Amino acid sequence: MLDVSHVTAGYGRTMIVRDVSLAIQPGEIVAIIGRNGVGKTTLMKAIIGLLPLVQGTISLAGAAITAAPANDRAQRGIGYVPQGRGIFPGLTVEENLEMGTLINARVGGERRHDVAFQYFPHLAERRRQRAGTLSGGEQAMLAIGRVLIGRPTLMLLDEPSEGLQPNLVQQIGDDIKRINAELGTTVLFVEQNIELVMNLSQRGYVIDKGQVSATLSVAEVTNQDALIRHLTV
Amino acid sequence: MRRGGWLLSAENVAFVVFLSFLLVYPLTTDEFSVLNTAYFMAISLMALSLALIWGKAGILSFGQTAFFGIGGYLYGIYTLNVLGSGATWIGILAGVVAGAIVAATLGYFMFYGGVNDVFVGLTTLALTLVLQTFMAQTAGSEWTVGEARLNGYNGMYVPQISVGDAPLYGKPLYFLYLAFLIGVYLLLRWLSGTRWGYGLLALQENRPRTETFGYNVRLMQVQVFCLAGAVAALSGVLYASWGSYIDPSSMGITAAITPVIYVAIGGRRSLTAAMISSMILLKVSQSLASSAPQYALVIFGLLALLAVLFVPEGFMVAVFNALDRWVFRRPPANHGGETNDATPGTRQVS
Amino acid sequence: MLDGVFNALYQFQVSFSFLLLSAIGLAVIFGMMGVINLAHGEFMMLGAYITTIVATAGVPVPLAMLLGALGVGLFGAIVEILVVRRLYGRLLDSVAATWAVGLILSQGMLILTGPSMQGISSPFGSFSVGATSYSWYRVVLGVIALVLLGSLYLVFMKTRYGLRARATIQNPAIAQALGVDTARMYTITFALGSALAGLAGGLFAPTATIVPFFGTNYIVEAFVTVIVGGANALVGTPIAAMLLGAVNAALGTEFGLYIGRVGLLLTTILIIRVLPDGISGLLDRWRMRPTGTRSGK
Amino acid sequence: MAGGGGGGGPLLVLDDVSKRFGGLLAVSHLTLTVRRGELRCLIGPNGAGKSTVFKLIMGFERPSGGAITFDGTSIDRWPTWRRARQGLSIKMQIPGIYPELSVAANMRVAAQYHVRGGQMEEAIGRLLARVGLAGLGHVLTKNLSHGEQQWLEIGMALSVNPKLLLLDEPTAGMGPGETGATAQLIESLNADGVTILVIEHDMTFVRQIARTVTVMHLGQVFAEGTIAEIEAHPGVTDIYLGKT
Repeated sequence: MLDVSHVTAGYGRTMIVRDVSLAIQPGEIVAIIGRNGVGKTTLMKAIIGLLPLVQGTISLAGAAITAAPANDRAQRGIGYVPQGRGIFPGLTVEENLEMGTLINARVGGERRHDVAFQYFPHLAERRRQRAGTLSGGEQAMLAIGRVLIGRPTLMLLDEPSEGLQPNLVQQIGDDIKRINAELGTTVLFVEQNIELVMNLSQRGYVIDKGQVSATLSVAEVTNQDALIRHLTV
Repeated sequence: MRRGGWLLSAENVAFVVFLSFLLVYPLTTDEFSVLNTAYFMAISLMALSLALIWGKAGILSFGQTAFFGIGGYLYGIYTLNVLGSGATWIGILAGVVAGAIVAATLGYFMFYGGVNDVFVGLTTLALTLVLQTFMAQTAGSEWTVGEARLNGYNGMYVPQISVGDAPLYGKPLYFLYLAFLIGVYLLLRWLSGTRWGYGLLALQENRPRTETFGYNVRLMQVQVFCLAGAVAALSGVLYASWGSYIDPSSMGITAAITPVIYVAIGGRRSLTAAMISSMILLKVSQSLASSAPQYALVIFGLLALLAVLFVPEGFMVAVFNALDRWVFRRPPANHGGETNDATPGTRQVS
Repeated sequence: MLDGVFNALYQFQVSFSFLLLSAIGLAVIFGMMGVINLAHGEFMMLGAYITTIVATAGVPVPLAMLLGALGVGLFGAIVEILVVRRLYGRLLDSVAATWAVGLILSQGMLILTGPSMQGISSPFGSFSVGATSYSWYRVVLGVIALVLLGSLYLVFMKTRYGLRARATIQNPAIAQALGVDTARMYTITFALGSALAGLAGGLFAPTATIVPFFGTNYIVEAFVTVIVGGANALVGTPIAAMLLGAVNAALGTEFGLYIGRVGLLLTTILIIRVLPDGISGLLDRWRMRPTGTRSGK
Repeated sequence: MAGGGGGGGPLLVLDDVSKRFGGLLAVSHLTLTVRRGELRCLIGPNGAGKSTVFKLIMGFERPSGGAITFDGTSIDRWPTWRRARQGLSIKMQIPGIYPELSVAANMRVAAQYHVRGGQMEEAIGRLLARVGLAGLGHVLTKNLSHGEQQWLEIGMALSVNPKLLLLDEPTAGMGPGETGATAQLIESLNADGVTILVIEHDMTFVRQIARTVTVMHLGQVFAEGTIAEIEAHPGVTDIYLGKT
């Protein structure tokens, strides 16, 4: 599905991510974990194409996308949910959803807001409201619902739990699992929230100081003690 | 910091050659050419003013022509009303102070209001154009200030600079203008090396950061805007007294754009490049003027466009840098007057 | 008495429509890209020339105006691709570069067509209220300004382009990551703003003499309206045009055109002291005021 | 005064300080005292409000409520530059250096209000040596490595002889060697009597340098104590794992 090979990327002369390789199979849910500031978000930006690579290659479903701009990668089927959600606060909920229609546009097909409402019925009640006035939990749902409109083949989620109450973290995790099971969407997510990692992931990568320091099996991503070693203070 | 040989740079050599030429030039040519060159020097002060505000402080101002006009008109109004020996000298001061006051006032409103970047350009351009339209409608006889008749587009008569009762002509006028030009140039170069000048370089790159080092950024912006306004006003004073005449077109859109074009072509970060290139371009422009003035402006516009797109540091500064590298064997010197070096490509991030 | 009221309303309406039409193209480009197109006045001039030449050749005037808008729009797209695109992130340089473009345009037009050109006459004639005679065309201009504003509103609020444009304004990186070709959005927007400038030039052509410096008559109005209005072309620009239109009409009627302009400038300078981001900055702050709901991060 | 325990009187006091951005309460009724001579780490998960606290102290943002006192004076109404002249200094999260100026020019810009002209060159040389950049004065800053840029910025922040030095993620993007060197530098500065408040994520680094740790969560002080106390605090582990 997604093949990230020896990727180095960063800002200016600062290389935040160094020589990272990942391989994600179709239908998987894979976690990228690590402490604050180790380069997880930078890696996500490099995969969606908001940050040019210094070295390495990326391919999606067998096609090289290393040099493709972000809009092209989105149209090829990647649905990116950035850190901090990246909703458009001045647009209404419905307009935010509409912005998801270009995702996977290469494939085309019908794009209906119902998909988002199906998984997040709460959004339907707010469809005419400005997105900036939503609560944190609603914004998280909107950001995921928005990419769902385009039926992405691969979802990139950057800290979906950020700023959410524990019960909502549980809820979002269950929703993502349902999306994966019912729509077949491959999921790659960055997370520090141990509950969500354990709830959601089928395997994982640990990033430390910009590099993959460990790969985690199913057993390890559901083992709290193993995770704590990688995540805590 | 390197000490030895810091004076020997392409920029300084160019300045010395330029100055030597201007000192010798009047001895080799006729009265007309001497006066003509004095005119170029008056206008080149505008380029210095713009290099200061745009190049050193990163504020793109289109208002320098407004201050130019204010200087010229105020000088005229003062000297027409106050006669007697020494009047023209106080008139020069009056013009310069008027330009400085208007600039400081506008600067206060802009910079303390938090207006920056493009909006400064827009606001200053609006000031220029409004002043022009205002002066344009002063043709009627009710628009007189004492003895001075503003006279709209017919232009206002402006007395020449006089010593005693005798107006300055020829070489004395030339050397007076040269003294003004070089004096202002040296003053601005000296200021660029002071604490204040360094602060300007810093705030041009990053205003909030510069404040954290104790610089009162807004005040400095008002100060530099005021100083640049004063220099532009001096340029206007010298221009008006040179031709005994000023009219609103000196504040028009073409008048506003030409110094920007000269400075963009020469190099805005270097006072030397701005001054020398504006003298050269004025000369070129005048040579073309008799045959086809509009061609000169089209060519200059294209040159400026090419400079902005492909040689953003300016053509003359690019030449300075090349000379520094290949002839004087030193790093280019246009970063804060300090020497620096762009060589250590070998170090890597660990 | 009634005559006076009508006269004041008429003057206000004329000021408003000239301010709005002059500024709207500039405002669209500034709002979307943060770029000030200093060739705006020359783009208006180009629109006026195309309109005049085409209309003189026998094409109906309204169609000639549309062709003018179209031509300038195309020209704007070329300028965006060749010049403006290369200067993203170098705001002051883009200002200087567009000014150079303007200089080349006006001087080039002087070389091509000479110092002036036979204009087209103002359509529709005039009418009288009391002893004063008024131009129908200027009333029509007011209607056109409002229709244009309404159309722009529809374009930005109801079309896919409009939605993507608003999203790009708010967060270009996220818009791009959702599949929007932001570079093309900028080209389209610059072309749209240029076309609006060209249309304004065409609309003003019957009311003015056609000279290469045609645009300079309107850029003060355009600039002050954009400064006061701020980055939101749909809301800030019309409100600014109303406010400044009132000032201009009041002072202009009483003291003449020039004092009216000075009044515009002084009003603008006073407003920026209080509202550096213009009226739309104020509206944004008001819209984002604390509502009491605590959202997560 | 010798580094370490932080036995001095209060230098910086934040009293019931809040900051609201639209609907978001980034800092919520925060009370925090930094004593003279202290070296304190401010930690907490993303979005806890740490960087906002620095912005409030430095005057980039005005608090929505509460009061900030520095060196016995209320500084709430002071612009940033005045706070800087009073002895507050910051190394920001996003590099706050001037890439187009040489290293020496950067130092000079920073130091000008605090070092006399005649002593400038000597002072710049001394400070550059202190942060490990001796001999690089003539280099154009954008050509420095990332770690060197961070050290330069620490040097710039130091050149103003600060009473309180604020460091926002001084080791971000550094490798292990550079991180260790940075920790040593910060410790030695504190030993020389500079009061330091540092935001940091790298816990190895925090363990190495911190005498006192303040944990922020949801815009408030969640816990405070020695590094051992913090590591033993069950709630702290929970907030890092997203449990509360």
